[in-house]
Amino acid sequence: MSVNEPITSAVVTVTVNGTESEHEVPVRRLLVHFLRDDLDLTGTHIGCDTGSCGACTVHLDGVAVKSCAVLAVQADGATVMTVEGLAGEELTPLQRSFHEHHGLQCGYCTPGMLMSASALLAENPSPSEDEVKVALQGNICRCTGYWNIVEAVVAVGKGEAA
Amino acid sequence: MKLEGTKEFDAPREVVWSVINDPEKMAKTMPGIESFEIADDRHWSAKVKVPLGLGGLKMSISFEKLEERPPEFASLSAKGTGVGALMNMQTAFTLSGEGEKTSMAWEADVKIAGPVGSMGQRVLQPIVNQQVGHVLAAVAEHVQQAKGGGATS
Amino acid sequence: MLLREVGYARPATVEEALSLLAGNDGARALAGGQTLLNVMKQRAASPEVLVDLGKLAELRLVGVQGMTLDIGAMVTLSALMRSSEVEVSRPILAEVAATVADVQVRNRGTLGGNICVNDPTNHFPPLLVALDATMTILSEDGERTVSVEDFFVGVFETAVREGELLTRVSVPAGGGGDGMSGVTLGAHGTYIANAAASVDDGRWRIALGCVAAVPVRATLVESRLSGVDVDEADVRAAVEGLGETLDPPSDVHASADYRRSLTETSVVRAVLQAAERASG
Amino acid sequence: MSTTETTTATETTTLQKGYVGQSVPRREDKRLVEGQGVFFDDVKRHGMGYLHFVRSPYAHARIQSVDVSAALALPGVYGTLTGDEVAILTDPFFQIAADPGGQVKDYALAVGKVRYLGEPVAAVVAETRELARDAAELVEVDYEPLEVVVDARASLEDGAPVLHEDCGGNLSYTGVWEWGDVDGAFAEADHVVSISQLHFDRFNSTPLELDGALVEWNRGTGQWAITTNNQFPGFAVIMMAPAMRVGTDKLRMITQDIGGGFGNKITSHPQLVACCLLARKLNRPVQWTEWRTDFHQSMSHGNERWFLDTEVAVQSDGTMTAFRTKAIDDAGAYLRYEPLGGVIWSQVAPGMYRWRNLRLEFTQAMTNKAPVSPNRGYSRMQHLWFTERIIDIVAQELGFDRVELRKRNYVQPEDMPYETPNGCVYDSGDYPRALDLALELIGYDTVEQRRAEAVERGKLLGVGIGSTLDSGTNNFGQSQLLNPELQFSGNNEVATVKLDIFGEIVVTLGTTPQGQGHETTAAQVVADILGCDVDLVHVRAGHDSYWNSHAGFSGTYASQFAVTGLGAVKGAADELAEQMKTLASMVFQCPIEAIELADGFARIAENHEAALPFMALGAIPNANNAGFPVDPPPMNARFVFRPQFDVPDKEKKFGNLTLTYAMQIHACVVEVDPETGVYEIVDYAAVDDCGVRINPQIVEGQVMGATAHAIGAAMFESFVYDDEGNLLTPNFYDYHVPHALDMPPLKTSSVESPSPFTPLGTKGMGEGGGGGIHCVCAALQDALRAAGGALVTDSHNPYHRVWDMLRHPERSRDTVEVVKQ
Repeated sequence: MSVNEPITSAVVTVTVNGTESEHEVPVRRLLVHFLRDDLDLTGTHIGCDTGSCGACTVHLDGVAVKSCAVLAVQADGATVMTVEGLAGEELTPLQRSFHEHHGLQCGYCTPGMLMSASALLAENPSPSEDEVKVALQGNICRCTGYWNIVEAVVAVGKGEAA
Repeated sequence: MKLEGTKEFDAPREVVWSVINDPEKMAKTMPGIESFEIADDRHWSAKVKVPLGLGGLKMSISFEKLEERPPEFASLSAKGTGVGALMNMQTAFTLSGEGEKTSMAWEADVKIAGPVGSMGQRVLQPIVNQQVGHVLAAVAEHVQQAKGGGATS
Repeated sequence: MLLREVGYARPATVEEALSLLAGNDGARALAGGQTLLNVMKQRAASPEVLVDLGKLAELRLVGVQGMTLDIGAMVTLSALMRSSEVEVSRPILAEVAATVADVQVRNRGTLGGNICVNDPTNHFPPLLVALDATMTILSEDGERTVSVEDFFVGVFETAVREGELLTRVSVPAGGGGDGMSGVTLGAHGTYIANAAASVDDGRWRIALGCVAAVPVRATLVESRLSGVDVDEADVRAAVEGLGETLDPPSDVHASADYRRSLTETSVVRAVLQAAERASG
Repeated sequence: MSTTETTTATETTTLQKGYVGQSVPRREDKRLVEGQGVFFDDVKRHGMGYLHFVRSPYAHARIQSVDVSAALALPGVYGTLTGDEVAILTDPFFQIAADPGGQVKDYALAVGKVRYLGEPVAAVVAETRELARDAAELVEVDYEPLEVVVDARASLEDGAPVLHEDCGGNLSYTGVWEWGDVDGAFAEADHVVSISQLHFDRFNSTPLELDGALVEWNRGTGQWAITTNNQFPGFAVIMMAPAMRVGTDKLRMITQDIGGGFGNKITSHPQLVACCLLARKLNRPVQWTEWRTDFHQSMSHGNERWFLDTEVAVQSDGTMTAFRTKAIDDAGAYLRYEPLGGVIWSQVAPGMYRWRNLRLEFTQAMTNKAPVSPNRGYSRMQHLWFTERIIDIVAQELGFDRVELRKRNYVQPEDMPYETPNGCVYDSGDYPRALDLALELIGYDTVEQRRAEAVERGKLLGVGIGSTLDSGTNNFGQSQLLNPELQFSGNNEVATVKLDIFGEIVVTLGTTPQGQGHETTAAQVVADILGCDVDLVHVRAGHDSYWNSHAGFSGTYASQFAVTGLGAVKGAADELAEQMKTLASMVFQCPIEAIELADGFARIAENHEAALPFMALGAIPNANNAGFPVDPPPMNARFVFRPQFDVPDKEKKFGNLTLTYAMQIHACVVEVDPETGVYEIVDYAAVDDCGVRINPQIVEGQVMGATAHAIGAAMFESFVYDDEGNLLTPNFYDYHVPHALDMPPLKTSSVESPSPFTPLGTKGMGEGGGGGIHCVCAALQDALRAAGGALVTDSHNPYHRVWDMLRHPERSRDTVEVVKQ
């Protein structure tokens, strides 16, 4: 839907993790704040203020983006998936693989890592180690040194996750 | 951040001197000047909105003339405050030259803190260089006008 | 985080966008937002109105017209990497796009945004100078084209004036050989120094990033290399003294001297890469 | 790639074979991979207001006035707090330092002066986060800028600008630490090598989650509930309560998940006090979230340290007999945990080496930079880097083989337990063996061949070794070596284990884990003791000081959970096991010795038919206790683990300062591009020995994390200030942390030398990164040997510094001299 005159507040319709809802938001509100504070989907995290760390990564219309570098109003009419939307009854193979390979410690970067990795796996189901590193380059982890995370994602591609 | 350079003018020293020591003329050389107030011949202030391309940075700047030895040397200090932003500048000009040619050696020590600073040095220094360039170009224009030439070359 | 209050509009057509840009003081086009929104998060700059170009599909087209590759300003870096037209006609664009930041930034960030921001460390300004690109700028008064030489004005500033919109970047399709080299802060990180080089039929265009507010042409090196069948020794000889002609900034990552030296090395490597591709 | 070998245990523990020692997958993970963790910023309360700090843009200035009227006038603003109010409502924080540092007046907000850029000057609370920041921009502060000092060496000179006038200068602490016969050793030395200046850089571990809190004031009870990610709540309340003139019980510290800490989340007490004051003033919940640029500018930098005029006494055979040096430590603007860094280094005074004669003059200075706080490897990292630097510089200058020199001087396995010249006791370990393993992993025997191949490609190849002693479980009595008046000593941690009404085993910890997997390892220990499935053990997530498992040293810091935390868990579980057996013996009317706990039952060992399920045991005292002639045991055990320590000798600065000494040896291979100074780590190995490993996967994860921090600190991460006190690396634009593509291939291995001093043979671990920083330095120095032979004198070596070393090797070479050849 187009907006022909400048506005400072907008009603956005957005489908998050399969549920459509409508919200009035100030234009200046970042998507990440909207998800965390307005929708109470606090699995999406914030680790920087420069668009560098990727903890806020979500899928916007199926594409991995940093929700701190998108305005909530820009998601109007879009489909958003957050980490809360990954698992159904059971954890996904990717989530299980992070668990089995000790791909997380404090777990703060994990939601962003999972969203970046799941976007990769959707396009490339059996990525190489280098492809995984490229896909995760926008996600900072300060606990693991990345080795186990990369291993966890590669293992999913090899069908090694239980 | 220390900057220095030399600017050549096709004008007599007195003309250049008259421009760089006229608060009103100097004010007009400032990028994004919005308003201007002269307190006395040593103190004046200005409100500017420094054009940064992605949106302006508003600042109030107060100037103080520190020293002058007409028609060859002047130094002044400028202190700017914006929303959480700070700019301090000490600058000095030395004029030399004969007849219709004047050479202005200038130096400036610029300190900036606040949100622009947190964008990182990679953008900060080029921005300062660029703004200084704008000022010098505007000075040249005023010198031409003062000389009676009107337009710049 | 936590932007200042700002106005927002999302035009459905380019015409609407132009009228919004012309009709609102302090309006700024919002492309991918991967720099602009971050600048706004720091509150370092605050546009009054954001004109979101997100719905303008016509700015997302890539096409080859005769000997020209046209890339819409809103083509994302990810789209650039995947474009078959780019792969066939000027693959360096995709190659360089792949080294910008990270997947998420490339998914949103656009070619137009990258050059309109003109952060001195950005990848595309020097590359497009080397590729001799032409920019198409639209306003309510009509369309104009600007050569890449005239496009870059300063940090965050280009020839695109208030009320105008960059719509398209055009580069010659084909070309002889292109190269880009530099030193970054970590893999795919911010450039500390870089150079892009392009050769076609013995004529060189070499541009340097990170040394000034706008990309700098290394014209002396270009002329020294002109028409020469280059080997490494020639290139090193041609680059000799380049650093002294530059006045690069000094910062936490590199002193001016170091940056001069890195720039010379980057030129050597970019030129050799371009030459190898031109011959291969 | 990963291997393990076990050295002969001096004394092993008597746990039954079970979960301990196995890589049980972590039970924390499920909620975290589903985005269901609860970090402080995820907690919301009705009507809460958001706090935003007004921060100083000056590094040093007098505050002339603070005007909040425009902020208060903004609709949606709930209220403000200024330094003047804080000075009335609170007392300055208690100072650990004796005079002169003891005279520092530190408050929740700047009072009278600001001393570093980013210092909170006022706080605003508003209806939304955005509005709070808008209002903060409207607070007008009038500053009178003062001269700035950012270099610790300069700050100690006469005429330097003084940060805290009450201290009479910028000195916070100075003391001479000397053991053995230093002068005698130098007189008898065959060689003396002098190194005029070494520098350990300023950085920190930049946890991904920033600081923050949700603070609720209960007007009726006068208590605050503080949901926060502070990682050492025991310390925080000791700081906060006296300043706020309340008892510690008024401050309820709560946390569930913490997004990384690494020591950097120990000193948030000033901000927490500001939140408490505003929550009370406004009578509403106050939420504070720190952002990345705030954190970099104002919180928890690691200690920067200079080592000046170092001299090393060496015998012809390579035996090192003595060193002396002057350390100048930069604490930044306030002493939030300092000057403890002034003693912590001495836990590892001789490093891994048999130096018997040491003299170190430790001087700590205050500068106009962000206050320091503990950072993974706190204060030992700096000192161990220094000892390792000595080894490689001496080796290069005197022509010794680096490996041989290390092995000759290492404390040997047969020396263990080894008492250092200052009375610390290294509990166990086999350093030479660990070094061999590390060298094997990086293919040390093929290095010369690889070096030649690299030269063909135009690269300079170098190999480096670094080691870390990760001293864990502090004896807080060491603080008295800095300030004899302090009333801290020993250490403790608490755990409770209970059997609930339906037989649930519930474990409560006093710790505040930030990813170390306490819920998992505690469950492993308890399940083994109670003889049940690990999944039957519920370990409460997080920390709550209102749970009855909290003591003065509770928290997660300083490599101690495996000893104090699990020691408390084991103690409580043993006690509960005893209670369960007692109860079973009462029911079966048999001697307690006849009862065993196995397969989830308390049963008679000789007759498995006579078995009580845990559910029955839990129900008896809780809900079914009629008819017992004596009280059934409560099925609830609280245990305070207390390591055996004495207060150290304050005169001689002598005594045991930590209980355990885990060890890591790192080795790496770098390739340097001589044209640009750009280098790459092409091979890397880390060998760890932390005694008995409860959960090898978790231990290895800690080794990996410490390695990543080391690589970041060695290559990229630095807090750089200009002369005006502006931080030039205030966020991830210029403070580059390693990303996935920056990481080299890593090989790990381990040695297991159980600690004879701990209940489980474990040692605290996780702070081994110092070895990594050094191995990169050493590898660079090795690579540069063929290009002028520059010596690496800084811990942080970004590309530009390597380029400078390539162009001007004499600059570092001139700082080193062999005085006595």
